[in-house]
Amino acid sequence: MFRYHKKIAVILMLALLLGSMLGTVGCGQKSVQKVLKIGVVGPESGGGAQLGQGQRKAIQMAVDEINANKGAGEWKLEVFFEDDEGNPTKSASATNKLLQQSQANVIIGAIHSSATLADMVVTSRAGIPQITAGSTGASITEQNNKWIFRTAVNDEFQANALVKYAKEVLGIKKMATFTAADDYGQSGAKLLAAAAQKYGVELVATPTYNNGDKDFKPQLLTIKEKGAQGIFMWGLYTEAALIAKQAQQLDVKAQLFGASGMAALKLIELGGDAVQGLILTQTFLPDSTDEKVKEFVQKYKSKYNENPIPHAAQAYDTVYIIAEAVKKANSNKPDALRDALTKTAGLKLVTGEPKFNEKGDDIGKRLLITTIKGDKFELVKAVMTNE
Amino acid sequence: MLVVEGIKASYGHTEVLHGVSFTAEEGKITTLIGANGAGKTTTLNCIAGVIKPQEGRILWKGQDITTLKPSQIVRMGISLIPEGRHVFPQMTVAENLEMGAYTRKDKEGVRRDLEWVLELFPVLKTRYKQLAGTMSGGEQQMLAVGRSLMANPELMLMDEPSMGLAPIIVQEVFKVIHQIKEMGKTILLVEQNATMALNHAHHAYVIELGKIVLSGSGRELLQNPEVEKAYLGL
Amino acid sequence: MTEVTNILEVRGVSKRFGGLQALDDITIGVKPQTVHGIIGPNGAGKTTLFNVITGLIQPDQGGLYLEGRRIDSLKPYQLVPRGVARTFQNIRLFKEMSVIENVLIGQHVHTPTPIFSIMINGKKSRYWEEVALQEAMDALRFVGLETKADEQVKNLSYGQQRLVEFARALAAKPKLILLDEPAAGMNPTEKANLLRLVSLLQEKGYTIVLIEHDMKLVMNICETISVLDHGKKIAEGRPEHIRKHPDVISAYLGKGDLVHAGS
Amino acid sequence: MQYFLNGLPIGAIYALVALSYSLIYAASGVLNWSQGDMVMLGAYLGFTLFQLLNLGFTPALFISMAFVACVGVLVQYFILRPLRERKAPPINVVIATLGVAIITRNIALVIWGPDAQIFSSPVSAKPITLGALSITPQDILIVTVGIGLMLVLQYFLKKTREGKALRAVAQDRYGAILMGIDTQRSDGVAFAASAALGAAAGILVAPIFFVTFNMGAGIGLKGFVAAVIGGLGYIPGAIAGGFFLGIVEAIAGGKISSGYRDAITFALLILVLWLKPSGLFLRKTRQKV
Amino acid sequence: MKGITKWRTYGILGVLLLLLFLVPQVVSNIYYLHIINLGGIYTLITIGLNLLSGYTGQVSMGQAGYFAVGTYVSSLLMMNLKFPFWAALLVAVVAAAICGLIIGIPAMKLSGPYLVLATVGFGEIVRLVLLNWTPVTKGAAGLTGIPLPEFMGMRISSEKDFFYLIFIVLLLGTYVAQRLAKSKIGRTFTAIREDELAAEAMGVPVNLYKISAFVISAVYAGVAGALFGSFAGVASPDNFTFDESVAFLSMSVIGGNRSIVGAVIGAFVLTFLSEALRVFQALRLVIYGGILIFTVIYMPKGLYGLVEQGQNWFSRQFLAGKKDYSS
Repeated sequence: MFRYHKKIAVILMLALLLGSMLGTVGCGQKSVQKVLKIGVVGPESGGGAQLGQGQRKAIQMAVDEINANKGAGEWKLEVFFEDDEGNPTKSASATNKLLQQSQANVIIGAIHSSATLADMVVTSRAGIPQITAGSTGASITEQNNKWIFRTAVNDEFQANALVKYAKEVLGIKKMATFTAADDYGQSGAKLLAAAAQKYGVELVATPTYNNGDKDFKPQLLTIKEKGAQGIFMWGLYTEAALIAKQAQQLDVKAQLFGASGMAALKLIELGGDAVQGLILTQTFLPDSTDEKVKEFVQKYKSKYNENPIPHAAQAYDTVYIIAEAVKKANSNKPDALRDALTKTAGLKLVTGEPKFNEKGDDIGKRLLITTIKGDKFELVKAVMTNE
Repeated sequence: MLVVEGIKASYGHTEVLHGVSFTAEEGKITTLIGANGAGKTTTLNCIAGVIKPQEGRILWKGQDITTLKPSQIVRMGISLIPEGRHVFPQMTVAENLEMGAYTRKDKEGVRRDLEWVLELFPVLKTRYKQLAGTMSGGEQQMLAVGRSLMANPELMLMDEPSMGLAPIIVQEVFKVIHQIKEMGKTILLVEQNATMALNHAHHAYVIELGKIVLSGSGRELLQNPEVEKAYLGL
Repeated sequence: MTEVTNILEVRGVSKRFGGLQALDDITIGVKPQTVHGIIGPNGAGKTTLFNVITGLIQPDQGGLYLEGRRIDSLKPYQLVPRGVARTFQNIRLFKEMSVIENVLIGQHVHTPTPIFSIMINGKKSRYWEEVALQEAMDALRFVGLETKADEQVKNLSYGQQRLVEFARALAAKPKLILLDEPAAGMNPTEKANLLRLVSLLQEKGYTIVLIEHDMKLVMNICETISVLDHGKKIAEGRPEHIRKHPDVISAYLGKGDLVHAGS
Repeated sequence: MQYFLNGLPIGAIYALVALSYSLIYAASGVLNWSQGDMVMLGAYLGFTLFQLLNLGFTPALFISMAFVACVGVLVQYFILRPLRERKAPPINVVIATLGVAIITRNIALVIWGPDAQIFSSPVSAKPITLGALSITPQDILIVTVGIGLMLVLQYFLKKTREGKALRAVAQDRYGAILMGIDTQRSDGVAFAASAALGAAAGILVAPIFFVTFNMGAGIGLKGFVAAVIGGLGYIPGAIAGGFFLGIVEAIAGGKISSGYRDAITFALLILVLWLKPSGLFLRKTRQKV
Repeated sequence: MKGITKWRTYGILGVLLLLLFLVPQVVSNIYYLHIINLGGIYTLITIGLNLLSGYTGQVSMGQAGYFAVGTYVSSLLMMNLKFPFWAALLVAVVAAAICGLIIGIPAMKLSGPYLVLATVGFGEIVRLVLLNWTPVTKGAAGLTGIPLPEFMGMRISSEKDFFYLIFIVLLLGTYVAQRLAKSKIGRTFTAIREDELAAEAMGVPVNLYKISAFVISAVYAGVAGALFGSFAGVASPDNFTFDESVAFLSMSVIGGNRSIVGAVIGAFVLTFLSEALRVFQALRLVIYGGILIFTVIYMPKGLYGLVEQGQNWFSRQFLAGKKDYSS
C-alpha cells in the first residue's frame, strides 16, 4: 500500500513537471496570420483576487470584441493570462513565462504595485512594452523606464481635486487622512498631505491601517478626538466600507472622502447606509449617461451577470489602446508598438480620451467627483486630468 | 479463566516477549513477578489490547480476545489498573470514577457500584469533589483501583499497585486486593514487591527477560530459594 | 589508618517534588576506584539522586563535592569535563543516529570544534575527527560492539543498547561513571559480560556508582552499598552486611509485617 | 475604557478561535493550521444560508456549525489519523494542516468567487451611547453568542459523556484507552467541536468584517496567538487569551501606532513566551482542558 | 577505501560542476533559467532551514524574516551608500545573523508550537517594520532599481550571468552545509534533536548549539536575500510574507529535512511544481495543497527518502553489501 502510493506520487509529480513544460514549449511558435499576443498578469487568487479576476473578464471581453469587429485591422489579438497571487516574485516568474512561453508582444499588468515593479524589471530587460491598468503607486512611472505605460488614474490629480472640492465647496478646515499601509495608500497619504498644504487645510491626524485589518475603531477614535471635519480614505473598498460602518458606530460626524481605489458598487453594498454621502473621485460610473460607459456596462453585465469594477473599465480601455497601437504600427515589434503607444490619441473610450505623457502616465482620463446616494454613485462634478 | 498462549511482542525492532504462556484461574489471585524490563507490563498491555502480540493468543472464558480493541476488551469485563496509576489529574474523584464506568449503560448498576466503591475506599468519599491530581500517591492508587472497579470487571489486571507507596499504604493496598478477590473477581497481579505478592497469591509465575522461568503456588515460590536468590542475590 | 579522600561527597542532600520528599538528607561518600552500589525499591529516590549528582536537578538543600570541590551549581554539560558521566535507567540514546555517532557525542568535550576548518574540510578538522573516531572506537571496542559501529542504535537489542550507552559514557573519559540499572533487560551472558567490564574499569582506576535491581550482580561487584527507601538512606556498608540488615530485607522484599520505625 | 469596550467583540471572536485551537491541541496534540479556514468556511456557509437562502440567523448558525464540524471530522479521519498511525513527526502534521488550509481557501475562491460578501447583521449596528461610551447591539450580540457558546462548550466538556471522555483523553491518553474510551472517536469529536466553534466565530464575525476567501489566515493566526498567550490546551486560558488580545490590540492600535499594531502584538507574544513559556494564564501545575 | 571514497567524491563533484556549467548552454529559455535561478536562491534558504529544523529539531516558520533582512540590508547599502555587491552581501549576512541570535535566545527555552509561533511572530515583525518604516524602507512601495552585482569588473546582468553567480554561491553553500552536517557540529545538532537532556548530560552545551543553529540558518537566508535583491531588481514587503515562510518550510519537509540533499530536492521540486501547476489555473493551489498533504503522509522522510531507497537498492545490486564506513 505504502510503496504503491509512493510510486503514484512520484509518477504524478514527474508527469506534472514534464507535461506542463513540454506542453508549453510546443505552442506559440508559428505566426502565419498577423497575431498580436497580449500577456496579462494579475492576482486571480490571493488578496487582490477581485481585481485580478475583474481585469481578466474585461480584457477577455475586449479581445473578443476587437477580434470580431476587426478592431485592430488585420491583426488578430491573442491573450494569455497568468495569476501572480499578488506576490512580486511569482509575478516576475509569470511575466517571464508570458514572454518566453507565450511569446507575448505586450504585457498588461500587474495590479499590486510591488508586482508591477517586479514585472518591469523583466519587461525592460526583455524590451517589451508593459501597460498597467491597475497600479497607481507613484514610483512606477518614476523609474525612467521607457517601456512602462499606465492607464490607471493619476493619484496626484485625484488628491488635489478632492481636497480642493472639500475646501472650496464644503468649507472644510481640518482634515485627517486614513490610508492603507500599502504603496497605494502611502502614496495617497503623501499626495493628500501635499494637497492639504496647497489649499490651506489643516491636517490633524494621519493614521494608517494594514490591508486585511478588520478593526479600525482605535484610529477612528483618534481622528474623532482631533476634531477632523473630513476623513480622506485611500485604500480598497472592503476596508473603506468597514471604516465607514465603524465611524457610524462610533458616531464620528466627519465627512468621508475616498479615491478611485474604492470606487465599486460593492462599496455601497457592503457599506450600506454608513457610506451614504461619501464623496469620492473615480474614472468610471457604471450608470453614467455617457454612451461609451452605458454600452460597456451593458455588455459586461450581459456577459458576466455582474457590474464591472473600475479596474475592469480601465483594463478594457487598455486593450483598445493596444489594438489601436498595433493597427497604427502595423507591427508587433516591441519598438514599433512602444512608439505607437506613446502617440496614442483621438480615442474616445470608457474612461476618457487616453494620451500618455513622457513618463507613461495617461493624462487623458476623465475624473468624476461623485457622491453616494441610495444604491448609486451620483455625479457631482466632472474634470479632465489634463486640464 | 484467562489463558495466555505463547505470546510474542516487540517494541520497534526489539522483541520483549519471547513466547509467554500462563493461566489465571477465576476467583483467584495470580501473580507475575520479575525484575524491571522483564516484560510484565508488556504482558498486561497485550491482554488489555493496547499492544497487539505478533504471535500467540489470549483467551478469556474460552473466547479469543487477541485481536480485540481495548474498548471491546473492557466491555468483556477485563480492566487494567496501570503502573503509575494514570488517573485523570484535572478531573475530580467523582469524574474519575465516572470515567471508570464509561462503557456501562446500566445506570442502576453503576450507582450501586459507586456506593460500594466509596464504602471500600472511605478516603475517596471524603475527597469526592477534589481534583485527582492534588491527591497523594496512595490516594491516587486507591482511586485507580476504585475507577477500575467501576467498570464492574470480572478480571482485574494490576500493574505494580505498591510502587512508590509507603509500606503502611502498601499493606492497605493488599488488604483491598484481598477484599476484591473476596467479591469473586479474578485478579492478575504484577509486582516487584515479591514477598508481598507471593504471600497473597494463589498461583505465581516468575518472568525473566520475556519468558516464564518458574511457576507454582505462592507459598511454594516463597519458600523457593531460587526466588530469593533472584531477588537478593543470596 | 589513612583516610582516603572520597572522590564524590553527597552531603545532606534533600529534594522535594510537590508533596513528595524524593530525597531526605542523603549523605553518601564514594571512595575512589571502587564500585559503589545504590539499591532500594522502586520510587526510593535512586534516580533522583543520580539526577542531582549530574546536575539535571538542583537540590533543595545540601552540597555535592567532586574531589573536594563543590559542584552543585554546575550545569550537566559543565560536569562532564570535570569527569562525571552517566547512563540512564530507560536508555536515552540518540535513536536516529548510528552506534559510533552516539559514542562520538560522549566524546564531545575532549576534542575541539574548529568551525572554520570544518566548513572547508580542513586538515585540523579531519585530524580531530580522526582522533575522536579512534577514541570512540576504543570505547566501542571495550564494550565489544566495534562491529556494530555503523548500525542504527534502534536496530540493536536492548542489552546492546545498554552497552552503547555505557560506551558513550566511557568516551567522555570520566573519573566517575554513574550507571543507572545497567543490567536491566540483559540476558545472563550479557550480564556476565557487563560484570567483567565493570571490574576491568575498576582495575583501570575508574570509580563506578551503579543503581541496580539485580541483587546477584550488585552483591558480586560492589565494595560498598547504600540502600535508599522513601528518599532516606536506611543502610550502608559492605554487601554481606547489607544482606543481613533487617531494614533492608523489609524494605526490599516488602515484608509488610515488618513495618519499621521511621517510615 | 472605550478602547476596552471596542476590544470586547473582537476579543470574543479571538477567544472562540483560540478555543478551537486549544481543544484540538489538548485532545490530540495537533497544531491545526487550518483552523482559520474553518472560520472562513463557517462564514461563507452562514452567508449562503442566511443571505441567499433567507434562513433565519439561528438556523443558519447551527446548520453551518454542523456542516463545518463534518469537514473537521473528515480532515481528522483522512489526514490526521493516517499521520498519527504512521507516527509522523509534528512538522509533517504542521505541513499537512497548512495544506488543508490552502485547499479550503482555494476551493472557497472557486465556489464563492473573489468578491467580499456582505452579511447584513440580524440586529442593528447603530450605537447605543452610555455617557462617553458607545457600543452597538451587534457587538452585544457577538459577545453574548460568543460567551453563550463558551458556556455550551463548558457544559459539553463537564457534563456530557462524550465531553468527559474528551477531557480524559486530553489528560491521560493511556488511562483513557484503559477505560474503554475509543480515542479515534474522541479525536473526531475534538475536531468536530473545534471546527464548529470556528464556524460560529466566522458567522459572528461576518457582519462586521465581510466574508472573503482569505479571511481565515489573519483571524486564524490571531486565534493561535490568543491560544498560546492563554496557554495552549488550557480552555479558560484560551478564553482569557482571546479577550486579552482583543483589548491589547484595541489599545495598541489606538494609543501607540496603528501600522505597528500587529508588530506590537507579536513582540508582546515573544516576550510572554520568553518569560513564561507556557502562557500567561496557565498555572504552574499542568492544566489541560 | 578512504582514498577511493575521496576520489569518488571529487569525481562526482567535478561531474556536477561540469553539468551545472552546461545548464545555461542547454537551457536557453529565459523563463526556465529564471525559475532555476529562483530555485537556487530558495535552496540556500532551505539548506539553512534544514540545519535548523531538520537537524536540530527547531521548527521555524519565520525564515522569510531573515530573507527580508538580507535583501533589504544589502540593497539599501548598495543603493544609498554605494557599497559594492560583495561588501553589501557581507554586511547583510551579519545583520541576518544578528537577527538569528536575537530570536535564538528566547527560542532556546521554547519547543513545539510555542517555538513555531515565536518564529512566525519574528517574521511578521520584520515584514511590518519594512512596511511601516517608510523613510528607510520606502514602505509598501518597496525598493526599486537595486543595482546589479559587479564582480571583478564583470557586470552580472542576464539570467545566464545570475545562473553562474547563484550556482557558485549555492555550490559553496551546499558544500559548507554538507561539511557542517557530516561533522561534529551536525552530529551534535542531531543529538540535541534526538534527546536534549542526554546530549546535555554528555557535555554538550545545548543552548549554545541551539542558538548557533538559528544563526547558521539566518546566515543562509541572509545570503539568499542579498542575491535575491539584485536578482529581482526590486523588493517589497510582499516578497516576505508568512506564506513565503510556509513555502520554505514545505520545501524543507517535502524534500526531506534531515539531509542537505533533501533541501536541494525540495526547493527545486516545489519551485518548479508551483510553476508547472499553472496549467491547472484556478485549481492549481488546490492541487498544490493536495500534493503537500499526500507527501507528508505517505513519504514521511520526504523525497530524499526515495533517493535513499534508490541508493540502497543500487548498493544491494552492485556493491553486494559492501558499506562505506567513513562517514
